[in-house]
Amino acid sequence: MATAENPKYKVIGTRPIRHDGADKVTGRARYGADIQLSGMLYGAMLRSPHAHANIKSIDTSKAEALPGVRAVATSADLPEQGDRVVELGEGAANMRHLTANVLARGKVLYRGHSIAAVAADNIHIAEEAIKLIEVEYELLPPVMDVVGAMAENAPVLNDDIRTESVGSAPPAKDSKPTNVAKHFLFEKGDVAAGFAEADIIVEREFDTAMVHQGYIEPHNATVLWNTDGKLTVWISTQGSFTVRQQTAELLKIPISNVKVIPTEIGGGFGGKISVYLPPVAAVLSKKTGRPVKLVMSRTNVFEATGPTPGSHMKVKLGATKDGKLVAGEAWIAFEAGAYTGSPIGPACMCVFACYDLPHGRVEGFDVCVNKPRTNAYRAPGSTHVAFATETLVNEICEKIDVDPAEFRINNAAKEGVRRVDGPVYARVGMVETVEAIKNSEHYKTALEGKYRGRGIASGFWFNCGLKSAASATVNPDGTVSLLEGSTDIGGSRTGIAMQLAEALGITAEEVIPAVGDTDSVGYCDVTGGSRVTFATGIAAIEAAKDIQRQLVDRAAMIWEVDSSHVSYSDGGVHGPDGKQLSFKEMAAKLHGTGGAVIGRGTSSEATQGGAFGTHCVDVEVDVDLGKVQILRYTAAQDAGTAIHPSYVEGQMQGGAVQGIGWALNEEYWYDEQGEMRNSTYLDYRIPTCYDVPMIDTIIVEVPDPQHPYGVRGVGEVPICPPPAAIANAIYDAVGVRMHDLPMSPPKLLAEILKK
Amino acid sequence: MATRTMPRVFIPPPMRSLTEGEEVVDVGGTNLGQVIAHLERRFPGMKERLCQDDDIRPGLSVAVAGSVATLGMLQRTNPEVEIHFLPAIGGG
Amino acid sequence: MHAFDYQSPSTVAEAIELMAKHNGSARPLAGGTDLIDQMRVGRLAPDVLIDVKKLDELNVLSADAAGLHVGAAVPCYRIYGDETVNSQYTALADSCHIIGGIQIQSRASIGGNLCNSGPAADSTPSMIALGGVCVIAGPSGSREIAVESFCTGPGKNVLEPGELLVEVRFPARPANSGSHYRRMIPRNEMDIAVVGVGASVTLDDSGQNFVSARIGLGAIAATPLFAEAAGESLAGQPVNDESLEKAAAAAREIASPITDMRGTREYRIHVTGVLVKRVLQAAIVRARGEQIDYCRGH
Amino acid sequence: MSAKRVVTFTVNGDQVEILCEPRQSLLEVLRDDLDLTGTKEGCSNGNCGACTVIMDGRPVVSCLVLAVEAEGAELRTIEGVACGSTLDEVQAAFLEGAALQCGICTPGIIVQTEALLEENPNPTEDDVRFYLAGNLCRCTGYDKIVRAVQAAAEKRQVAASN
Repeated sequence: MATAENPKYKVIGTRPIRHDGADKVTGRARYGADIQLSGMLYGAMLRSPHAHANIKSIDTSKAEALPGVRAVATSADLPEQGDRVVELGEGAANMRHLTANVLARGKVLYRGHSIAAVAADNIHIAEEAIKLIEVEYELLPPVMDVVGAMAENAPVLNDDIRTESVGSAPPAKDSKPTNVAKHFLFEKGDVAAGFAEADIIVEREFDTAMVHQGYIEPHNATVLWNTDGKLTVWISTQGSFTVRQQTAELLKIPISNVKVIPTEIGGGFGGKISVYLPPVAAVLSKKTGRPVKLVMSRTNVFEATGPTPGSHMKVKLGATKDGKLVAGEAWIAFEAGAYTGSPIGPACMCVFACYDLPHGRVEGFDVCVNKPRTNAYRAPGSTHVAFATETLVNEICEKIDVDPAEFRINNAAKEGVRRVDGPVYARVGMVETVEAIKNSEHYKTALEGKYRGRGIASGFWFNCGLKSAASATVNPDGTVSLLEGSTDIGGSRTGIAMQLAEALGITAEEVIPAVGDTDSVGYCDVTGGSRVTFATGIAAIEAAKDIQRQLVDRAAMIWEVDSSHVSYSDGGVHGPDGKQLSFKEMAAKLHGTGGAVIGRGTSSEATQGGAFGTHCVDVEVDVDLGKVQILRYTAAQDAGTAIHPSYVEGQMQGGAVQGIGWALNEEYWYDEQGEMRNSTYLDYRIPTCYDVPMIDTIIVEVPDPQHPYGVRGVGEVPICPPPAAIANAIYDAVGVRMHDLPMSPPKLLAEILKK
Repeated sequence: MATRTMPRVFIPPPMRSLTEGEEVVDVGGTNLGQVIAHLERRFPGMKERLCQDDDIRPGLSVAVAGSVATLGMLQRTNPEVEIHFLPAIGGG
Repeated sequence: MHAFDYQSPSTVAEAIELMAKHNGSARPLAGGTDLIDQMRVGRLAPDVLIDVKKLDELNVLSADAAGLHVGAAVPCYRIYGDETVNSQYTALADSCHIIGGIQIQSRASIGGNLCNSGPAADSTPSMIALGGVCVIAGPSGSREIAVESFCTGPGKNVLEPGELLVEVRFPARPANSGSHYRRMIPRNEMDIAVVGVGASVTLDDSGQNFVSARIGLGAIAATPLFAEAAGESLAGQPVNDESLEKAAAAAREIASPITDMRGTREYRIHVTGVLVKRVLQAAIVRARGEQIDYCRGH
Repeated sequence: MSAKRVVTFTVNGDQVEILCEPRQSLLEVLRDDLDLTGTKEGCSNGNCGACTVIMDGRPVVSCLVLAVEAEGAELRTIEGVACGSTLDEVQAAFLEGAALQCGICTPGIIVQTEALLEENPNPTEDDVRFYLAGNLCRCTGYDKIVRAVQAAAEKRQVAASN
């Protein structure tokens, strides 16, 4: 497999120092909470101590009277939204739910649900003030279990939710409200006939707990509502344009009145797309005429942002005894949280995505429960279903005595295979990632030792295209200032700059990339869906081509020839009779040839092909404690073309370790009253560096024909395989099959003792 | 296999009540708007399920020839393409 | 955070006077790693913090004929960096090495760990196993109490208003003795004990028989427990699976844990037995003057 | 409200004097009063290490230190790691080894690494992992961080022996 240096390219495949590196290792980089403005007030929010209650009354008078308090806000300060569904760039939302999630309206639907906010001279006064707000609640029974919430007699969270089904007639407005907000159904072939062909059928039920993205930087927003009615929002977000739109919609003001300045962002993984704080800070700023900063505590982040759902799944797979998958069926229920919006759709589309399945049926449900409204988390929905499918695949392999890598290769999704949800795959690299694992040193080295086991699993994610824009200005010294709108969570500005550099034939260091605010760059969708290096990369390449065209025209002017006789290649312009000028030489002539050269580029047409990964893990189980140690880990993934291999590896390693956390320990642990009892890093237990080994990576490169350099997004796939791979390794080690995430010590020990 | 003369639309299971069980329907149109208009003419009620205010419903995405239609109703179609109606996908 | 006043007295007497004056609304501040967090989340709201970590008596770390003196405010890193502790009171070093992370160990003290009186405190089972005695100063003089009698409930202890824990004193170590602490945590670091066990054993000259043993247990009841019967069951017994199993059973007997986000009751009872055996085995190895094969956190 | 106090300490070699309430943490004062925002807040209960600073030679989580406790202390923060406009070995190794993604944990981890290498100039992988266990990173999976720390240690060792 090709890695690192790619002989086709000069810049792509190299490992330059990231452009924002110096700022980030010296502490100079400004993240959202680092914003300090003169006259700035500090805000704090009152949050519900109850999981489910009606709000009878709110009395803010004592808080308002506290010296140092400048303003108090409740949902009464936000406009009524009515029943409208708005497309927000990455997913649609019912505005009535969105505003109620920002500040509760008449009802709280989860512990931590925000109720009121205070702006004060300092954070301590603000926090004291929120304790003085008196709220009278009427407690309602909490609905915490996804299956229980679907029951006919379950308490209903939202009186305006009725089951919507893609392609079905809209539900009647006068029908009975339900917690089941959405229903999906996909079918391919004839499932009954498919299972009839099977020699072996395995069917299991799986549960996974709600988990959080766990980014280290808490949510924040600083807003100034100026006297001219214009708002400036400083925020760390995955999408400045979606923040602009959500904030404008929630405040019912024109988007042009909102300028979002994205700061550096301390992690997101899907959790920093929804808006929680900006409208609240905006209202407080409007009331006080001063900038207001809101920053969440870690417990707020856990209790009141958008974790990814817990699930209940029933999955069934059938195969012939010679190792051919013939049919699959899945029933998947996801916790939506308080309002609809879980990634159940993609989960349904991913459950059998790794395989060429002739017959399949998938049904999915989005179910409201008294937990925070869920959100995307790295390949949203795909990790849950990979846990189910990939453990069943290994169970089949064991029963028919086939090597699990071999089985995956024989049944792999590939070009021309029709998915259960309909579309047909273009060129994809599932086979290649399994082969990479099969041929790896890791897989070829026998694992020895008692209670040790090895497991493999694969995973899939679509990778989004969506919309991006970039502009690039040539500087007279031969460098290029690149402005793009994709907030940079993990080094993407360098990956984008490298593509511009490649296209212009200059070095990565000769590009100076920056992430612009919403008034200075063209519309960019969120940094999510593994789309930025792909789509914003295309926009940058388009900008480079625009620069090339302009430089060609200028060279033609200099050489007094027609532009058609000039071309751009190898880092410069070439004309008749061997005439040539390098990019640097052309840049030096800018001012004498017509002034600034600014290239513009957008991308919106392209859709990525999907990406696959296969992981291999060795574990050791302490059979007396039920505790699992990860001994060795190798991740293989199709990156299409790795732009900056170090950061591709980094995505694979980071995703794998998040997956390890999800597999072994992470969960929202609720008590009967619906209180999350482990809302700190101490008890939520994301992996520390003492919990994991080095994560070996194998970058597989099956170029995506839809990108000029063959890029495939890499951010999301690596979180999908770990839980299943680890479950398979645990089985190999101690003969126990786990169907419940996390596979925490008490649960694993209980299974071991049952044996 | 005979060459197709019209785009091929895959009907999601919940919509098949409108198509009398047909899973795949070939209808004319050089863009998505026309295809949906043709579908509506043949299977009344179809448009309401797919569209809101003359655009694709929020939360729904349309795949034309394997690519998400980013131009909505203006997305070009041709006789070779397959059209799928799917849940919109974001990502982390 | 709730507003409070901060005082930094320069003598123990002054500290006690301040503590007494505020009659229950003052808290001593040592490393603050528990206290500041609990104040921030509103679980505690003292009006005055009395910073005791610079008081000489609370910073003692020395050994004499009476044994080892560890001032209540001595931070963990000094304890595990101490030669005597490392060679003779190893259970205490083991505990101090895994309280929080390295940064926490720069500040956190065993006095604070004890006064915070959490059932899962990592140093308390070791202090119990090593026969630690709390030296308490108060308005009416000084008193002493065994570590196992110090905690009275989650977050509760025997200190009266105005009283201050000054040091924990440990008796001199007999020949052929060894000790160890380990805990079960789901991660390998930065976690709260699901079960913690500290044990100290003294063997005869042959190294094959127990002379005596003391076992402390954490996170299996409302307070850390002294598993007296479990330890006594080993006195005079040969070192073998049977005697260890018996001690483990006796320890399980007194476990009355709760089910919470850190583990179920059944799990904790089971793990108590497992860890008691493992910790005793390690203490035995050390009593024989050998190195244990121990991966911190696993 | 209790009386504010004057607290004096040195940060990165500079003596500073601030007026603060006892309830203000060292982290809050560094960030809000001294505008040293390189020290980050991730959890405010000592569990993530993003706010790590070196206080009198020892790494501490500044969210669990009151500013008043820093009276007379010598503090070193991320802003004091580079030597003028030159990155130190740890910072350079983090960049060369791509040991950061979002970068929010990076200042804390670099400061913690400085403390580690001070104490143990030649740490094993296990030493590094144990010493950095109190610094959470959610992006990298730690692989490149551990390698960067070891690379920095090696570079420093080579420099010291020359």
